[in-house]
Amino acid sequence: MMLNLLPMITILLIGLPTLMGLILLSLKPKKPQGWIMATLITTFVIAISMWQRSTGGMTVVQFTDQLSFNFAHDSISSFFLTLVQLVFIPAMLFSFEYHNHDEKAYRVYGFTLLTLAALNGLCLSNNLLTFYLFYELVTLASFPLVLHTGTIAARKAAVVYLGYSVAGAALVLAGFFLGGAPLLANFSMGGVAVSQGLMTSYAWLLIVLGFSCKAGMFPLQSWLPIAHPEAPAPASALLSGIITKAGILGILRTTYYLIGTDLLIGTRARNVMLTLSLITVFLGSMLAFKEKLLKRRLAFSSVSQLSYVIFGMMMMTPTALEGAVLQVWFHAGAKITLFLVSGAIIHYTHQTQVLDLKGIGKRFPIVMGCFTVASLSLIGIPPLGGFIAKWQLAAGALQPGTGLFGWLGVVVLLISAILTAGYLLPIVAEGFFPGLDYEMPAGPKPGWKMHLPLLALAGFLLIGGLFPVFLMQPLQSLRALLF
Amino acid sequence: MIIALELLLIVFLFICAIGAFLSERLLIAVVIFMSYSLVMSVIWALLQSPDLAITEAAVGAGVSGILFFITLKRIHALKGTKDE
Amino acid sequence: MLPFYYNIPAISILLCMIAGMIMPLLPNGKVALRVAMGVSAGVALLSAILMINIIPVNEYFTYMMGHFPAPWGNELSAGPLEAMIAFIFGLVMFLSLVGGSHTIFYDILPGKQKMYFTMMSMLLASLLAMTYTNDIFTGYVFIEISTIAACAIVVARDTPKTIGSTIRYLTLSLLGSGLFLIGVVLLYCITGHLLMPNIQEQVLRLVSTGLYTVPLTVVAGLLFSGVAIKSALFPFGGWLPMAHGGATTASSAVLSGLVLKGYIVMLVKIFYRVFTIDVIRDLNVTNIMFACGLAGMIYGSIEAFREEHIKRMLAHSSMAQIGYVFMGLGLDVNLGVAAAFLQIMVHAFVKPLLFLCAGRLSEVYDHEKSSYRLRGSAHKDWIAGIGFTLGAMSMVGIPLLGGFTVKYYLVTSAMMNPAKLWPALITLMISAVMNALYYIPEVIAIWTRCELCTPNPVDSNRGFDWIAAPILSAATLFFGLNGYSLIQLIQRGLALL
Amino acid sequence: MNIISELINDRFMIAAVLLFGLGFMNLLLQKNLIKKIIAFNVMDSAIFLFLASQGYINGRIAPIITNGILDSEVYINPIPSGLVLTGIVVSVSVTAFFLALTVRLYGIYKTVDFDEIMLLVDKEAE
Amino acid sequence: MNTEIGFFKRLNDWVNGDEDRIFPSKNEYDSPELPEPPVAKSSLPNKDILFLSSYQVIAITVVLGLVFVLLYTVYKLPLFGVADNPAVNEVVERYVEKGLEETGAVNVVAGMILDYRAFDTLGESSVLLLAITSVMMLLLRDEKNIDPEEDLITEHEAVFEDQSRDVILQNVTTILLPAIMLYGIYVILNGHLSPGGGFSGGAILGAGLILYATGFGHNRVRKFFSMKTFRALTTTALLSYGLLKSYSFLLGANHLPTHIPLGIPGAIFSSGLIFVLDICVGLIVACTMYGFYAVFSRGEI
Repeated sequence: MMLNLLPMITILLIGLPTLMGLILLSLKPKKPQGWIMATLITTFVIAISMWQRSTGGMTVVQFTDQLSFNFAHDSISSFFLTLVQLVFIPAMLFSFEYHNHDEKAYRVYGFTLLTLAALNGLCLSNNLLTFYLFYELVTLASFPLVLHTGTIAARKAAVVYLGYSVAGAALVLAGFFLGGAPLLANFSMGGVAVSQGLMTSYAWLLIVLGFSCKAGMFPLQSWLPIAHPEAPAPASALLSGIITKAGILGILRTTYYLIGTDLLIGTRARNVMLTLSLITVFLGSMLAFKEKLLKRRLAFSSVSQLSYVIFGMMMMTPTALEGAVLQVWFHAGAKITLFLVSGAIIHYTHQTQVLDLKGIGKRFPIVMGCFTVASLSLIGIPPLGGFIAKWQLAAGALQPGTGLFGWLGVVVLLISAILTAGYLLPIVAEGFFPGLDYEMPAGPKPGWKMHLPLLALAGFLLIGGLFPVFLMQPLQSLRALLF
Repeated sequence: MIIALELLLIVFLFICAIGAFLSERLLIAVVIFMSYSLVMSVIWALLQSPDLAITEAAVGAGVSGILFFITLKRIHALKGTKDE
Repeated sequence: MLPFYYNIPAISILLCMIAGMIMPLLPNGKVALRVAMGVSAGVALLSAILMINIIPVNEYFTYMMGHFPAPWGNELSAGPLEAMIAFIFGLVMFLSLVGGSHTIFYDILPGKQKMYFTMMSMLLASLLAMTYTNDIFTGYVFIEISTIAACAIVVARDTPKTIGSTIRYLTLSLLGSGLFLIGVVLLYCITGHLLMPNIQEQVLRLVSTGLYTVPLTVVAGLLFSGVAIKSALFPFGGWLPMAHGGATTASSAVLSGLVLKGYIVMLVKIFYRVFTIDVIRDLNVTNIMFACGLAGMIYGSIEAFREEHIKRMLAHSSMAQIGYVFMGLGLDVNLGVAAAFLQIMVHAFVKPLLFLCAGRLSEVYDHEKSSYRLRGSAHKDWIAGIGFTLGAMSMVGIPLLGGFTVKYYLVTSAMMNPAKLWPALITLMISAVMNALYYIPEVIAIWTRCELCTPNPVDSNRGFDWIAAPILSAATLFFGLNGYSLIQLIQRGLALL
Repeated sequence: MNIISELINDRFMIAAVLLFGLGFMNLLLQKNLIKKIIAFNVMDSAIFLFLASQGYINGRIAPIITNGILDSEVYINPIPSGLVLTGIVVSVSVTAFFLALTVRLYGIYKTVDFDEIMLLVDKEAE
Repeated sequence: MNTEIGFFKRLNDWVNGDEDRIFPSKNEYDSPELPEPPVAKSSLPNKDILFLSSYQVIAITVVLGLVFVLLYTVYKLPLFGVADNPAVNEVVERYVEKGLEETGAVNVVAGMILDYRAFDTLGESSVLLLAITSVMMLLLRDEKNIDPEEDLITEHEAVFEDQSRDVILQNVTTILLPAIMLYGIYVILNGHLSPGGGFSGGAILGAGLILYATGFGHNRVRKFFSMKTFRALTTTALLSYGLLKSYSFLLGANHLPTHIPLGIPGAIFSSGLIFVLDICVGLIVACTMYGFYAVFSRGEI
């Protein structure tokens, strides 16, 4: 009976936001908030109701005997699907207040919903062709978000974002074409373990590099710090919180569901990826450390944090994979919180430089409290979610048989954690303890539409850290299936 | 003997072609080109294709020559305007 | 007495020529437009009948024009591939006329509209003849016809820019014709025939005896370079952007969509039916094609990226797309040639779609063509906006659209030839990225609302020219979904050549 | 046979090739439109000369059957003549078209210099 | 006109090319002032000359390479004038030996281009149509093709044509024209019997018309050869050509007899369609040539 459930949820999850977004873009209703929230909550309920259920594939179009359009819902799908719905609600709620004076807001809402639809399709797609289509659509739907303000800088940033994304997609396409038969198959647990010799691993390398461009890994990371400061805060929150995860999902699918790990362990391609991810972890933290602009700093920190995930996936040990998935969840929560906070600050004080945030905590105590929680989780302080993710990553890295990279990885992770503390905590300290000579400037305060999402996300980080079991249990079953 | 004549005509062809390209005034160039066509038609008569000879004489020397002249008149190149 | 469908090639060619001849007698331009549309639709219909008749039985036949068989009289030859190409030519010509009709009557003076439609019909006739001909000299004659007609439909708009670009176009076309003609002459000198099958047996004899190998190579090179100049392959493409960008919409659509392809179809037919493709590959012509194609893809994309005028941008991207075709031909793989033909067909639909929609969009703001002045036009004319978006997506290579199918088969065939795999793959990807970089901002621009701009009032008597865009978009989608089964048809047709 | 006699023997073809090159080069290089057209005509007639000289056979006469002899040993090859006839028509048509363009361009820009016209055209607003 | 000038005076003026005869001044006839030939609007900047020089170098090298390749090819080709070159094969044999009975044309070339390979010739005639159409498209007077100076000159010449007609030219025309026309008609009608044929004959006819126009002015010609006549004549000839050829194409391809008598070889009314086609081609070419002349010189027919 799951099988006949699948078409319905596919249509709802993809069609509903698309419809809503198109309606918003074409009709420009005055008060769309209620409708948007209804849509988001509906999709959220559907995603929750599908939690951890796995269905068979559903073929939509059959091009050739190999090429087809195919949807399915399995464990990984539900991990990402739920996360996506989970974080879209607060982000959207926040953007209602952020854009309350913007008459072009319908554009942001509409394209956000279209992005949501594309992401849902991404999570549900069951082979690389479908995945590629929705991957391109994610780019196309999120491109106008960066473009929204329409300034020269925004246009430049948008073109850069577009160029990097399309270049990554082109790499994916090249690898897809190169890989031939094994890559045309549907996703299956553990991948199809038929070796095509070197070509397979090189095709895999091309594809993973392409996806890692979206995930901001080292050679192709420089679009993040350019695009994020220009986009409106909720949009950049979604960009670095969720849209980058599209690349992560792609890497995961290709590695664990198409090629299979036992073909890749020990190949040169995998070592290349490990090295690059470690370089990125370190590089991102360093750049974030010396960056003065808040949103750019956060963007660099995304670069480094996402490479944790890639590193975890590339270790190809069960625990590290668990760590990677957990890191996906908690980084999403933390980073979205941080960007929303920066958005709130920009919206009410128009301060973008880190040095100007002196005493911000006294002015917006709740907001900065959430900022603190998110920073601690990002650094990896117990009992917050980030700690569990990093712990699992380190444990997975130190499992027997991982060799040099394991140790190297742990060292880099530690250094990066210290750097993370170094570039996030000073903001908190300066914010709450500006010194005696600080008098608080008068000004408007954020409303509930900004406080509620931040508090919700912070609470999510806390709960996730205290009771991780609701994630660990499915992960245990998943690793049992994958390895 | 006939070969000598043919060689002479070929030499004429070359002289006409080069002259047409080197001449200062467009009028002279066109006139030289018409003579080129005439030489060409003679050559075709020698090559035993009278149809071509007649056609070339009627077209190359006749019609296209007239067209060239009218064009020169329309672009004021008849009365002493030099071609740069 | 032959079955009727044998006569279809001859009938469709003669129909177009006679239609072109009676145009001067018609009362005014509107009637001439209707006649031209009817003729092209009729050609499409006849070709469809031909396809229905010969594709299932996979038949290839020759048809003598007159009372005299092969080595003595002119002949036509047709098979599934020719039928498909002719069908597409007729259909796209019809749609371009429909979609561009409004602009035609805006751009061209009433006194010249009948002449314009004469040119269009003759152009279609020459394209069909180039597709169907079995005789290289007939090919030459119709190449000249299409040259004059193409220049004339560019110059019909009669602005200083179009006249200037036409004289550049004409000069280069004359060089191309000269090279092609001397190639034909040399071929006649060493084989003594003008009909393709007879030349082919002579050529095979020459190759086997090793006699006249040098003239054979020179002939292949001359024919190729002649066609390359006329179809705007990379080093010779300088004339294309201004000629195609300046002309009226229907002319640009037909020129970019069909005329460039007609020469290539004829070249491929010559290579298959005169030299046999193996000889061509031995003569290394395909390598030159491959290199020029790659260079053209990069150059056209870069130029289009730097271009502001939307129609010239589309023309530059046509150069890049022609590069795709020659890359496919140069891959030394039969599937590659099939992919090149698929690209010819897909591009024959997509580029007219883009040109027609761009024309309509530019009409929204008083015929402004710079992409900055086009902002928000799509909201005023949403059919054209959606059409342009679909075409751009197909160019970018989104799955489910024609462009993706072509890329897939180009790379698949490149993988059969490892020597050329990596250059082909890298160039293809670079050009795909460039496509996205200049098409998507264009799409964003036309959909971005612009409060300051004041659109023209939409005039009521536009007629039915909106109908073209949906049909062309549907064709693009069709190629995206069924291109995979189409490629088998194309390969069967190629095997019969 | 030695090279000189061969050159003399192939005189027409060699002349045709040289004239073709001459016309081609001038079609590329001449700035003056009128001379470009002359160059084009020279190029075409050179090709026709090449073709006609291929049809000629020593000691045979034009293929016009007046005295009732129906023997192909007597007459030269008629095919090149036919092709050249077609070619001449094409070239005169193209010449007329080109000249018309020249006249219009002169009317607009008051010059027949190709490069100047191209510069002015590129400056044209459109 | 000015009869007070004696014949020798006029001959003298004509020989040493007196300007006044060609462009009469204002006081002589009340015709508008002749404008000076205008000068070029701009001149070439220097940077482009540099660019052009490199372009020239490339062009010259390309052409030289082409010429060398072609010369080498000629060296490889069969010798000139030998009977056993590949071009002499069964095709030529059939054209020459069966041509008379199959086409009825004494002139094998005419038989070949109008019957064996008639499709090429159909294309050739439509090339003529395209040429005259495109020339008219460019040069007919209309609101986009207006040049006041040119109009002034044309007007001036119209006055000149009406008032000071060159008598010598007129007399020569009156003498020559019938001969020219007769010769043209002869060439057309004998296209299948003797050298020449529709194309050259038509060109001669057209030249005759042009001579008449130059001698007696366009207005005299327009009396019997107006735009309407031109269009009707050209289109009818071309249409009949195309329809006849289509008829014979389709019937021939379907192996059906065309029922067109070939007649006695050598007679004027022989060789079936070729005779008619020659006339059509002659008409087309004559009209086209005169059309070229008229449109070029005056922008109207």
